[in-house]
Amino acid sequence: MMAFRDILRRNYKQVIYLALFLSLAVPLIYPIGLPVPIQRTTMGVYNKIEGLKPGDVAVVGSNIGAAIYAEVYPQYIAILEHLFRKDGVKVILVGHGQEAPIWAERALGEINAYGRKTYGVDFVHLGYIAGEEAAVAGLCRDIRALLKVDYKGRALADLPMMKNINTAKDFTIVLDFTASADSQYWLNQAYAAYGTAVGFGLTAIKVPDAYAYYTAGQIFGILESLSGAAQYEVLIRRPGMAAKGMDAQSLAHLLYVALLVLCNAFFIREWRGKK
Amino acid sequence: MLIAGKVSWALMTLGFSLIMLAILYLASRKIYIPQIREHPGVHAISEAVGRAAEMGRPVSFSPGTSSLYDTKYAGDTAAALTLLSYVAKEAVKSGSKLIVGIAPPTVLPVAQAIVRTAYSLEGKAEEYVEGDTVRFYSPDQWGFTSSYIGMMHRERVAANFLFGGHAAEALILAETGATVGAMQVAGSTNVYQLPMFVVACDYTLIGEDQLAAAAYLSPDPAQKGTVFGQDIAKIICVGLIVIGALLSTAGIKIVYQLLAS
Amino acid sequence: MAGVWRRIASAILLIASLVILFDFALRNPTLQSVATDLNNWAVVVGAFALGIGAYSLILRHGRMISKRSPLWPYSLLLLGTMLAFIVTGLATGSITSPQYNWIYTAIIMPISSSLYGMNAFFIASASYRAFKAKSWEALVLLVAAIFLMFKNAPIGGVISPILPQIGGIIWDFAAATGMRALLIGIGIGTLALGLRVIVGQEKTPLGGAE
Amino acid sequence: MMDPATMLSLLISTTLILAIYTILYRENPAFRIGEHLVVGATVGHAVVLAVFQIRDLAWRKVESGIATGNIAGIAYIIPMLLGVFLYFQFASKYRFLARVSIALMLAVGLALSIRGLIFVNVIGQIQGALAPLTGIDRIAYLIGVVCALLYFVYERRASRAAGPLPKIGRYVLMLTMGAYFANTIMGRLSIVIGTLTSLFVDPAWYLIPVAFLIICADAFIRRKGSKSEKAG
Repeated sequence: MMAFRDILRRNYKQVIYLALFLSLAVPLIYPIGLPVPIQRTTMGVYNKIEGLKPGDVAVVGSNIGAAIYAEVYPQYIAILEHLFRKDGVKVILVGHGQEAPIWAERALGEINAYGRKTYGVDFVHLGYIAGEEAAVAGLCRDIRALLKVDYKGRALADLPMMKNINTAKDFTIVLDFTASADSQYWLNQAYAAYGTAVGFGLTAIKVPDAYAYYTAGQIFGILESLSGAAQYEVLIRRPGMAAKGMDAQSLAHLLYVALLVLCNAFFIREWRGKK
Repeated sequence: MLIAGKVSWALMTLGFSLIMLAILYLASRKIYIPQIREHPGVHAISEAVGRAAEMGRPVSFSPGTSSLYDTKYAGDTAAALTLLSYVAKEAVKSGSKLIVGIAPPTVLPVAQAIVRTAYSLEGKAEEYVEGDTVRFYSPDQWGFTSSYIGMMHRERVAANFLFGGHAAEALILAETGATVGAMQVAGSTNVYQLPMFVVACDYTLIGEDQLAAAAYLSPDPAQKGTVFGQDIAKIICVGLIVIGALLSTAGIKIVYQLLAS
Repeated sequence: MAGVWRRIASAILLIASLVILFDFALRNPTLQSVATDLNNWAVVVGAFALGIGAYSLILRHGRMISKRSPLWPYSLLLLGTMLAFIVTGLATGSITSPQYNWIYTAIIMPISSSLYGMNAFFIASASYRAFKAKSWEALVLLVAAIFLMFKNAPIGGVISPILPQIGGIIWDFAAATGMRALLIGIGIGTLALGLRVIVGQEKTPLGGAE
Repeated sequence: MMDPATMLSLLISTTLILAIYTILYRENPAFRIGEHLVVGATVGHAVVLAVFQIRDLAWRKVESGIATGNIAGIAYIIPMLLGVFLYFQFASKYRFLARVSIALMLAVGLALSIRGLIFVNVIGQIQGALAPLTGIDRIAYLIGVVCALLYFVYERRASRAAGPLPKIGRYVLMLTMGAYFANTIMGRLSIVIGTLTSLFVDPAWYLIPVAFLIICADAFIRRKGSKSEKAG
C-alpha cells in the first residue's frame, strides 16, 4: 500500500495518462451507449431535411480539410446519408477550398452514393470554386456563368438534374460544412439575397458566431462539432464514428472533472493540515 | 479614393499611429517619459534565468512557430525576438547555457544575429556555438515540437520561455517544461493558445502584455512612450464602446455606422 | 558601405510597409500589383532562408557524428532521412508522386497526428496541477472550465440540464468580454510594435542593434 | 487482404505512433528514433518545397519576363538576390546585407498584420460590443469588456485612476481563459480518438500490448536499479 501511494505521488502524471488512455480505449472497443441528448440546433437541421419533398434541391458546401476533419467530417457523412435516404431529393456538392473535392469524393464512396443513386440525375459534384465570397456570389447569381463542367469534367448541359437549376432561387436548402468565416458567404449570398434556407455544420470554436444567426432565425440549424454529428447519427439511426467516439468523449470529460475534484480535495486537505 | 468600408480603418490606423508617434517623439526627446507598471511576468524572466544558473542547468527559448512575414502573428514574432534579446543577455550574464529552438526558417538568421550579439557584447563570443546555441529544428510544426520536447527532456532545462505565435503545440511544449521541472514564462497573441499557457506556465504575458513587455524591456526608454500611446488608444476604444452602446440603447446607431463606413 | 546598406534596409522597411498599408484602403491597381509582388518577394526570400536552416542542421548533426557524441546514431538517422526525402522529391520532380506520398503517410502523418493528439493527455495532467483553487483567480479559472466541460460533453446534460445552461452563459460572457478586450488589445499592441519597428526605433527584430 | 505496401505502411505508422506516445512515460530511444525521423523527413520535404517555390514563384517569372520584356517579371531577380544576401550573415564583415532581406520580410509581415488586426480585431470587436443594453446580460457584457480593457492599461497613474476596474478585468480574463481552455478539450479529444481508432485495426493493434509490456519491463528494471542504489 505504501509502495502504491509512493508511485502515485511520484508518477501521478503517468497514472493520469494511463487512466485517460483506458477511458478512451475501452468505449471504443466495447461501446457503452451512453445517452446522447439532442440539441435544438441539431433538431433544426434534422427537421428541415426530413421535410424535403421530391424535387427539392439541397446544396452541400463541402469545405472540409485535414485540420477540421475530426470534427466536421462525421457530420458531413451523416447529412449525406440522410439526404440520400430521401427519395427524389437532388443533392449538389460544391466547396470553395482546394482540398474540398477530395473529401467529398471520399464521403460519397463511404456512403456508397454511386451504387445507390444515379450520378447526374439524383446528385452532382461540382468540385471547388476558387475566389471565396465572390465565387459563391457568382454561383448564386448564375451557375452556368461560373461553371461549365462538373468535378470530373462533364458538361453541365449533359447532366439532366441541372436542367432547371440556374440560380440560388432554385436551391431549397444550403448546408455548409466549414471551420471559418466562409460560412458567412452563403448567409450573405444565398439567404440574404435569394431567401434560400441556410444551415451549418461547424467546429466547436465557430459555433458561438453562428448561434447569433440561429437565435435571430436566419439559419435553420447548426451541427456543433463531434457532438452534433453524434446526435445526428442517433437521429438517423446510423451509429457511426461520431456516436462511437461520443462514449469516449463522455468518459474522458468525466475523468477530467474527476481529476479537478480530486486535485482540489487533496489541496484542501493539505491546506487544512498546514493550519 | 478610399474603398467603402475601409474609411474607418484608415482614420483609426492613422489617428492611433499619430498619437503613438507623438508620444514616442516626446519620450525620445526626454520631454515626457511615462511611468509604466511592471508585469509580474517580466520580473519572473530574470528570476527564472537566475534560478537556472544556480542549478547549473540550461535555459531554453522558443520564439514561436510563426514566420517573419506571417499575416497575423508577425508582430508576435517580432515581440518574441525582442524578448529573446533580453533573455539572451540575462543568460550570458548569469553564465547559464542558452538553447534557442527555431521552427520558421525566416526567424533563424535574426535569432542567430541577436544571440551572437548578446554573447559578443559580454565578451563571451567563444561560448556561442554556431548551429548549437541557436538550433534550427524543423519548419514543420510537429517536427519542431518533437525536437523541442526531446531537447527539454535530455538537457533538463531549468527555465523555459515560450513567446511568439505558437499554435496547437503550445500546451505540449509548456507541459513538457513543467514535467522536467522548469520555471516557465510564456506569452502569445494567439488567443486560442493563451489559455494553455495560463494553465501550464508559471507566468503568462496575456496578449498585449507581451507586446508591451517588448517595449518595457528595451534598453531604449523612448519605447515606453508607445506603450502610453497604446493606453490612450484603448481608452478611446472604451469611450467608443460605452458611448456607442448607450446611444444604440436609445436607438441611435451612429457609432456603428461610423465604424462600418 | 555598411552605412549605405543600413539606410537601404530602413528605406525598404518603411516603403514596403506603407505600400501594403495604403493598398488596404485605396483602390489603385498599380499599388495593388506592387503590394502583391512585395508579398511574393517575401515568400521567395523566405524560401532561401530554409537553406540556412538546413546548413545549421547539417553543421550540428555532422559535428555530433564526427565527435561520436552519445546520440550520434540518431543524427545519422536524421541526416539520412533528410537526404532520402530530398532525393526522392527532386528525382520524381513533384511532391505528389506515389513514392513520395507513401513515405509521407508512413512517417510524417502518424507522428504529427500522435503529437497533436497528445494535447488531450497534457490537458489532463496540466489541469490536475494547475486547477487548484489556490487563489480567487485560480478559482474563477476552475469554475469556468468545469461548467464548459459539462456544456460540451453530452454527459453534462444527462446529469442535470442546468449544467450546460450555466456553461452556455459563461461561454457567452467570456466571448463578449474577455475575448473582445484581448483582441482589441492585441490589435492596438501590434500597431504600436509595428510602428516602433517601421520608424526604426526598435531594431532588435532586424537582427539586434549593432 | 491488404497489399504488402499498405500493410508495411500501416505497421510503420503504428510503430511510430506508439513510439511517440512513449514520451508520456519517459524520454527513451524509441521516441528519439521517431523524433529524428520526423525532423529529417519534414526538413527534407520543406527543402524540396522551397526549391520548387523558388523555381515557380521567381525563376519562371524572371524567364518569362526576359522573354516578353515584362519589368515586373524581371524584378523577381531582386528577391532572389535578397535571398542570397541572407547567407552573408555568416560573414561578420558583410552582415549588414542580411538586414536588408530581413527588413523586407518584416515589413510585409508587420504591415499585413496591422491591417488585418486593426480591421478585424479592433473595429470588428468594437462593433460587436455596441449592442443595445436591453437586458441584464448586455449590461454585464458592457461592464466586463470595459474592465478587461482597462486591465491592459499600463501607465501607472491611469491604471491607478481606474480604481478596482482593472482588478475585476483580470478576473474576467481568467474566466475567459478557463472557458476557452475547456472548450478546446472536445476538439483535442476528437483527434486522439481518431488516432486510437486507426490503431485498433487488425494487424496494427497487436503492437499495443507489446509496447505496454516493454514499458512495464523498463519500469520494473529501473525500480530495482534505484532500490539497489539506495542499498549500496
